[in-house]
Amino acid sequence: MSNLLWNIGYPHFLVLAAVLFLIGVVGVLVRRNALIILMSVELMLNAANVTLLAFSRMWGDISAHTFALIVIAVAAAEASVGLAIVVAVFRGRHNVEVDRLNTLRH
Amino acid sequence: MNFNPADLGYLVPYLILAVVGMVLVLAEAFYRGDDRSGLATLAAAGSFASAIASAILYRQLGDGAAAKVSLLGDMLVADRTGYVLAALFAMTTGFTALITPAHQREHDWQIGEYYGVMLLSASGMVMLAHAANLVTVFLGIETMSIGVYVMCAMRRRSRRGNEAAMKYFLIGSFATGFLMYGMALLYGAAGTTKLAQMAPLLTQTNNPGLVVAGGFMLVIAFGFKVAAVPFHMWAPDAYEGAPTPVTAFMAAAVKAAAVAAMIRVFGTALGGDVVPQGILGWVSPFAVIAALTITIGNITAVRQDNIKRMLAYSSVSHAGVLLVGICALGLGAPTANTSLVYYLISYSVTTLGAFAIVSYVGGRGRERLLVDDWAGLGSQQPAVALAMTILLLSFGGIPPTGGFFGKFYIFKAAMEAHDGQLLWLVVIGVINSAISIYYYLRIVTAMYFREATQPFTPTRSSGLLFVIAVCPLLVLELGIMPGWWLKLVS
Amino acid sequence: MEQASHTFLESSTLVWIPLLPLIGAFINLVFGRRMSRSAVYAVSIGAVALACVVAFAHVFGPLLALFRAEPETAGTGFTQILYTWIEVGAFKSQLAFRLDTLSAVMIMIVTFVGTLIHIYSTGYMAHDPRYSAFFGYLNLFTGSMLILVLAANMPVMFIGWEGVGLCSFLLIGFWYENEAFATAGRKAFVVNRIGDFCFLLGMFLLFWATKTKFGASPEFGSLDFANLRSPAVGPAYLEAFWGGDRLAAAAAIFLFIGACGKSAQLPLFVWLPDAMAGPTPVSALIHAATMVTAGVYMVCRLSFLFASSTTAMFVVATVGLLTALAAAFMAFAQTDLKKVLAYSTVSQLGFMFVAAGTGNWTAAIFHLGTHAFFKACLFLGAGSVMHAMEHEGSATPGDIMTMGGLRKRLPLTHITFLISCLAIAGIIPFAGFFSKDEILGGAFGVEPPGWIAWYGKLLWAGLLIAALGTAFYMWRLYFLVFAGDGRSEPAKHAHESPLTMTVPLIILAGFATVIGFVGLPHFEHLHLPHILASWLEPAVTAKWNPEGTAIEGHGSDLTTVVLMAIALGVGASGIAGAYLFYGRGPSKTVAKLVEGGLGPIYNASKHKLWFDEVYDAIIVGPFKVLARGLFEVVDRFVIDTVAVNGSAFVIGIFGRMSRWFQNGNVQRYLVGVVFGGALVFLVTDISDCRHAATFEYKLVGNQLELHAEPGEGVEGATAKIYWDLDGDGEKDKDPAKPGELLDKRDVTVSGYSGPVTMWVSDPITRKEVKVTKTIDLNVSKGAK
Amino acid sequence: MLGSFVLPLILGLPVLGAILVMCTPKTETTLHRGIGMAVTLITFFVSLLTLSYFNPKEAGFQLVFDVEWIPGLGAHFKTGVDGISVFLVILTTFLMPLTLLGTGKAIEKNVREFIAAMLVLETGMLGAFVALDVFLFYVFWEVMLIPMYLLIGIWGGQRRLYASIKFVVYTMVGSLLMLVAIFYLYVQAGAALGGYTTDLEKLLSVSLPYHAQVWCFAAFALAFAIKVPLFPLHTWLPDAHVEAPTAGSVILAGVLLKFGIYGFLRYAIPLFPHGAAVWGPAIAILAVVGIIYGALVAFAQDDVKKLVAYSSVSHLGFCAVGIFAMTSYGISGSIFAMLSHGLTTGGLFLGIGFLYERRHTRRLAEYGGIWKQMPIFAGLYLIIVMGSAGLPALSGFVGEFLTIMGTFLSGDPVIAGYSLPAPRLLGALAATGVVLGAIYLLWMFQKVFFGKLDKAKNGRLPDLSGRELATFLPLIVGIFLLGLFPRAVLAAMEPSVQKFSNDFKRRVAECDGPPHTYGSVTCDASGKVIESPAKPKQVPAPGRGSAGSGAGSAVPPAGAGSAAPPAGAGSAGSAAAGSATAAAERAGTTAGATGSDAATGTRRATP
Repeated sequence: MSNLLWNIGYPHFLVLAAVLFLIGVVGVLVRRNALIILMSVELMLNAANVTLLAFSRMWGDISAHTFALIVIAVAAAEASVGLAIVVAVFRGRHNVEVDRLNTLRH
Repeated sequence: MNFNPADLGYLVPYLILAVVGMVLVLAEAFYRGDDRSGLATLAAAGSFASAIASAILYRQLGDGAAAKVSLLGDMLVADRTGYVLAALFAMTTGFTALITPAHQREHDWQIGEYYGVMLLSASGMVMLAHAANLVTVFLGIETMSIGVYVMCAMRRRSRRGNEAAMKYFLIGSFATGFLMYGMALLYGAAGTTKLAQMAPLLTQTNNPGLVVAGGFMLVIAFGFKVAAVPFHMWAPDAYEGAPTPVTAFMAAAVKAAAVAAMIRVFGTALGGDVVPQGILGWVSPFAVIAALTITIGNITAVRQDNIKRMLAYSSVSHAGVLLVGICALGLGAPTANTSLVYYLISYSVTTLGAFAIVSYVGGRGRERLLVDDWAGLGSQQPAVALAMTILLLSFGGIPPTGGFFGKFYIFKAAMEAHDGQLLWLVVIGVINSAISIYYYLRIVTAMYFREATQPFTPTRSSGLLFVIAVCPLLVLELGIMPGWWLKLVS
Repeated sequence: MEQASHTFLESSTLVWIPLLPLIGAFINLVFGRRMSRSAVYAVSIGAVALACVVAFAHVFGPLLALFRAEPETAGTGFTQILYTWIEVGAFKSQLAFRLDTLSAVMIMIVTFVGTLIHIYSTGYMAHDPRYSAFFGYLNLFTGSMLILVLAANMPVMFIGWEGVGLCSFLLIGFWYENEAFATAGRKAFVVNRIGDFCFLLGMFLLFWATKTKFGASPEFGSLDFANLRSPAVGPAYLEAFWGGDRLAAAAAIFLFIGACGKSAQLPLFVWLPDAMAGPTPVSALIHAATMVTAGVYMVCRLSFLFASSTTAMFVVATVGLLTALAAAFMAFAQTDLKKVLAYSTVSQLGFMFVAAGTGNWTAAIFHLGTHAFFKACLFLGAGSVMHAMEHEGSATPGDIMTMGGLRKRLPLTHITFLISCLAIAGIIPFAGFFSKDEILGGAFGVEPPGWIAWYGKLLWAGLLIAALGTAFYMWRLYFLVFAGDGRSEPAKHAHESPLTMTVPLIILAGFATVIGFVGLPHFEHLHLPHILASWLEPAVTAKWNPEGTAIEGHGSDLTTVVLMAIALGVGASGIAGAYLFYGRGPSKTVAKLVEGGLGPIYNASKHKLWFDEVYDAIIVGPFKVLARGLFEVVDRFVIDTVAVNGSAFVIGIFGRMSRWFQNGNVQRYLVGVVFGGALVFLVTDISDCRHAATFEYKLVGNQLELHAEPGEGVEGATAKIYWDLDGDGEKDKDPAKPGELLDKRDVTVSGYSGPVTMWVSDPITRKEVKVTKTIDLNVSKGAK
Repeated sequence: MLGSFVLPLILGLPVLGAILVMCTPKTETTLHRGIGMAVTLITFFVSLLTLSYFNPKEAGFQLVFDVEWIPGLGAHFKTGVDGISVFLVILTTFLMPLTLLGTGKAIEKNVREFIAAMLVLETGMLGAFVALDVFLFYVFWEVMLIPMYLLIGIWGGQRRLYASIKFVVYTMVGSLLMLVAIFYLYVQAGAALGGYTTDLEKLLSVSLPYHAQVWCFAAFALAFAIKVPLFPLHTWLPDAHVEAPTAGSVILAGVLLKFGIYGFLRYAIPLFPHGAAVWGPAIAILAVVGIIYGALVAFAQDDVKKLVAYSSVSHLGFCAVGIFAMTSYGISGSIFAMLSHGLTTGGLFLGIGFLYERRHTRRLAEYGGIWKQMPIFAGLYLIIVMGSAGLPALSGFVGEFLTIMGTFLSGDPVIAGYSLPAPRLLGALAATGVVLGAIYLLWMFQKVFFGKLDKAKNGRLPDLSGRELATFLPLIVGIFLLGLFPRAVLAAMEPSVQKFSNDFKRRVAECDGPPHTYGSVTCDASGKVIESPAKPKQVPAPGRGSAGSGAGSAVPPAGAGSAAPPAGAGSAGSAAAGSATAAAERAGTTAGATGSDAATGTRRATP
């Protein structure tokens, strides 16, 4: 038991990442506010980053670090675009509740 | 991985698109007035230039499918498939650039960045075509997608456009999460991100759970990108809400690029041609997804009255057919790769033409998106109606069109797949084409068999008419003389 | 075959006999509407008359000579082969005509009577605008009839067989504006078709039985009468077919049903009475003299076949008897002139079939001939009467109740009619006497093998009753029409018909008087010549079957005389009875009887035993209902509504369902994604994709059973599985298919231990997986 | 040789004509009609060349034209004719100009498109008849579909939308499953021949596994059965016929329906003989049902066109049953019946068209007494009706006679143990079609032409015009010629028909029954196989799972290892193939299944 708690190893990072990812997914699924959903998406991406880094450490392979950096950059770009869209939507209808966006259907 | 400047020579198509794209974005800043057709011309010129560059490089590559050059330390690879697809994406972009100005003019959303963004996202596609590493796959997909999100939202005043962009963006980024996590897991299992080296490592991995989970994630992620059931629901909304040229771009180019990425990832990294009989376990789920996609796509399309939505669902079902090809690839069918590329070509051409005609038929103030709005087109615009008929027949897979031969070739590949396991999939596929005939013919029926309620006021523009003229002819050529196209990649 | 080969005599002109009338028909039908009456008459009569001349020339020229020279050869006579009509595989049918003694009789009757009736028609149709069509049809009919009788094989006969059916359809419905007439024509054709259907089956049976019997390509082709008759084929008829009975029985009975259709026998006679809707000359020519006798002719033509099965003969005779009786009974209560004659025709045809059924071919043809004359005469007489009545404006020219006393008004018609009545009643010395008497005598004496001994006598008795009936109703007719005084204005002022009509009457009456002498009765002691019998002898068989006993129908002289006397007496008493009741117009007594107990019987006779009603109830009605029902239920409902539109509907349902998911809420999409994705992975069995090729083995005794597990559901089929079962590292050969490798899922080796190698190779992807396991029997006992 | 270019020529001419027509201005309707007539006539006369080059003594394909089309696929543009198809080609080219002539000015709107559609249709039909490459055939097969769909949909009647869609979807469902079978065959053949090809003659040399044949045949049969149409799949036909314009109906009945039968003859049966042997009886029974059913339902119609449409169901039933009788009479007969049906039914529809142009109704009740008004028409129509009803000396009779006879004699002589069940009974039932045909046809004739001329509108009908006469006469001449001199045609098709049935016989005999059927193996001490007697079949048919036990029970005791078990009635591999008697062949299906998992390689236990 104590072993498991105190000898921090790759499994811990992986589990953490998995938990983060799940939180992200659930967030996206249940929250109505577009901004929060955006944050949850970021959470998912970062979970991926953590996993990457953990594994890159495990394999002793540096390339994954660059991968993680690239992901962070891309995530930033994505977020900015996302915010822009949110703004545009807000202009149109003065709220960003995604479940109200249902004029396009069937 | 040391940097070798010579490699850039192989990436000219990519560079052209990227540079021209940036130039366009800058140019917009110095642009006065409403008319953006100048930018459109430049964009088209850039894309065609890139396509030509791909063609030239393709020739230099020397013959033999084996011809492969790995670039930038296995980040990218220059091979026949890559260049053919790169050329296809560039052409698609060019055509989209040609059909856009008219639409912008009629529905006044003349925005110059549009072209720049389009070319940049096209550069992402070209990157996917050449991708040889999980990193480049990810980068490519993101470059492409972000661009398309923007294009989707370009028509600021249209609420539907914004909503479409929002949905597309949310789901797309959600998918990105899965994609990234899946890649991470695969990396964990293989210890490398180089596609070419992953497969053997993955088969010998001592924790296959990672492989399966990673595969699962990737299947979902790519399922999103190609709009496969049950990950397809965003597609109809996004397609309907987005401006028609953007829809064309999404349906034709983006989907094709996603499939290109799948060819790379699943074909190379996850077995395909390396590991016999796709024992990495992603084929069976894909087979099921393919079956669902074809069927539900068609069945839903039957009940659509909005042509853009109908075409959206039909493109969903076509994604299913493409997935059949991917499964065949996974089960080591020799001709799967060729068939996929051919199908992409004919599918993109057909889709572009169809949406071009949709934006042609709808004039200022009235978009004419309902099937009933098309009644009597046959008598008032016989040429356009004929073109549309040819394209619809190609969609429905009736000879002598590219659509028919594409289906034929994909299904043939599926029959070759290990030990005819995909027979059931083929049966489902062809039964569905029978269903699809029904709703495609609904449009033909409306155009020819019914009388017009009021005269058409179509959107006239030389670029648009050019695309409308070229696509059907190309489709027929593809159908009657497919030999040349097949030789391209085989 | 041999027989056929050496008696094959060519004739190059036979074809003209049927061809001439056909040409006439062509001219009249195509150009007739632009030709004058006289031209049309000239063409049609000329065509038939010319055919008549050619026919007689053939008969009394070469055929007679041949007959004199070598009689038995005249049985196959002269043949003209025009060309091969149909030839597929073993089946070969030539368009060939044959003139032998039997067909000779027929063509003479057809052309001669035909000519007379054509002439008569010129008078009768003098006022009809569509004369050209009428004469065209008449010619067409004559031509088809001649094809029928001259045909050398059954398919060609079938051409004529159906051709005359078509003509009778056209001629009965000649006045098509009357819906009833048109329907009568259609009825005639359809009922005939039912017969033809059986005729076809009969043909097929015959071909089936005989196609292997004569050589590779028979000289005359399949189904040629000469070939069918050749001794080589005989045994085929005797082969057991149904319930041990002979194939001949099946074929003959089917063909006989065909004959029933054509010759209006039970149960297919119903069309003939309605056929009287046609113009009277048509009734005379087609529905009395020639066409209806085609059945009898066909039976005699195939005498060798019918004679091969006494069962078939039994059927023929019995049906004939029943028809004779029933028709005679139905004729009693008829009040329409032509209807009475129609039923008497049916009845007389019954006589002929009894003759044929008792192997008395000569008598059948004999009666056919005499009947042709006197019945044609009767019909034409009737026509003349009705013509007269109509001329005086009678609404119902055929109703005998409105006639009477016409003997003074129409003397010529009366005389001829009288003669014919005597003939049909069988009064010596008129034609009917001899022929009918011969039929009776033959029936009395005949004892075919396999018949009940007294059945011939029974037939005889039955026929006597029929004969009695015949005499009675014919003379009832005669008295009602000619005797007494006119019962209506038209009858009082009727005038004799023109010469064109009366002259044929006279000629026919003349023949009705004398023609009987061609067949004088057979006596052992004084030898009267029976010209017809000796003439026909080579054409018809005289044995019960190819190697059977001779057909013997003649009793002793005494019997013959007694029988004659009885027949005569019966005829006379019939006439007497008729006089008793109807001597002075319609009979009060009959009326009383009908009022009294005999009502039902009278009605039964009047409504021809309700045959039509019954058929309507059990066949026609149900047929219509069935047709309608099938269309509405099966086509409209089951197939279209349920199956076709149903599947479309189901697809629509699915469409609705997916629309429910697609409600625009992006998060519902995402939920759908997650759960959908999970579901996909649950339904797909991933492990299956992960298991590679291997094989199991287990031991039974020292049998090592190997079973391949190729993986990836290779159960499918194509993967090849090779084995190395002797440890030489080579793929073993398959002993079953020399040169090929042993390719099996399951193999059993007895007591082998060592390395076993399995290769799974996919012929399409050309990938091969090799699995090797080393098995030590001692260690791995029971291992799995 | 020169003749080989005739077929591509007659394929090309109509298309060129269509392009030419589309290039002319829209208003020049007379010009369009003229071009249409000219092109079809030229095509007809050119097609007559095929007859002159055709050698009736030769059984195989003639006038073969072969160029590589899609190298990647092994698809060729290969055309040729044999005795079976050559007359169908002539029939097509013969009917085309008559149809256009008969249509005359009945089509007012979009004449240009109409002519173009007809010409494309002609190319499609001819192509499907002469294609000797499965892929090419499928392409033409589908190409036929669209012009016909447009013909019905654009120039059709009231419910044309429903009818046209129904026509297309019905046909597509069938033909797509056929496509799957083509894939399967193509891939399997590619593996077997070591190279992909869609060349029919090459494919014919491949013998698929037993079950594969059964399924592939089923797939092909569905497509063709819908086209024929066989009994439960026929409901598209009446709708299509009723709604189609006269020209459409004539071509539909005259030519298109023939593709069902032709497909069976050219593709389904030769490619999958075992499938044919398995499904044949069922199809034949359906065909007989169709004969009777079609006739009955035709009698129930009050619409003339519908009546004739159902009569087609009945007549094509004769063709189908004739083929699956697998006797030379039946096969020749059904080909002949197709030709005759093309003429007679084409004529019937043309006549209805003439009436319709005058009265604009097809309801029987609206007519009556027409004979008085149009005697010439009535007379000629009667000839056609009689030809259709199978009056001897007219064309209809020969076909019906031979097909029924073929059915009647099915299995005598036994072809590869194939025979219809109760052939006599089936023959008799089929023959009832003769009676029923007379009933509904004469009923129709009476309703239209006989009776009083009591409808006022019918009082003023003009008789046939010269044009209409010119349309009818060739048909009637053809009906008479076929009826009087059928041998010319029959003799020319005889060799091909013989070849057809011989191939069927041979290939059914040579195939070794169901897959995984193994003889038992007996080896000597050195492990060499010395002999392979067949193994008696007492093993029930278990799935693959219980294979081991099945094999175990089948193994002889070890002592008798070398002693070969007695050879039993084996579908065991090639053992059975030699003796192809009816019994053995039928047994082959079941016994094969039982044998399917029995394999014994016995060898002496090494001490």
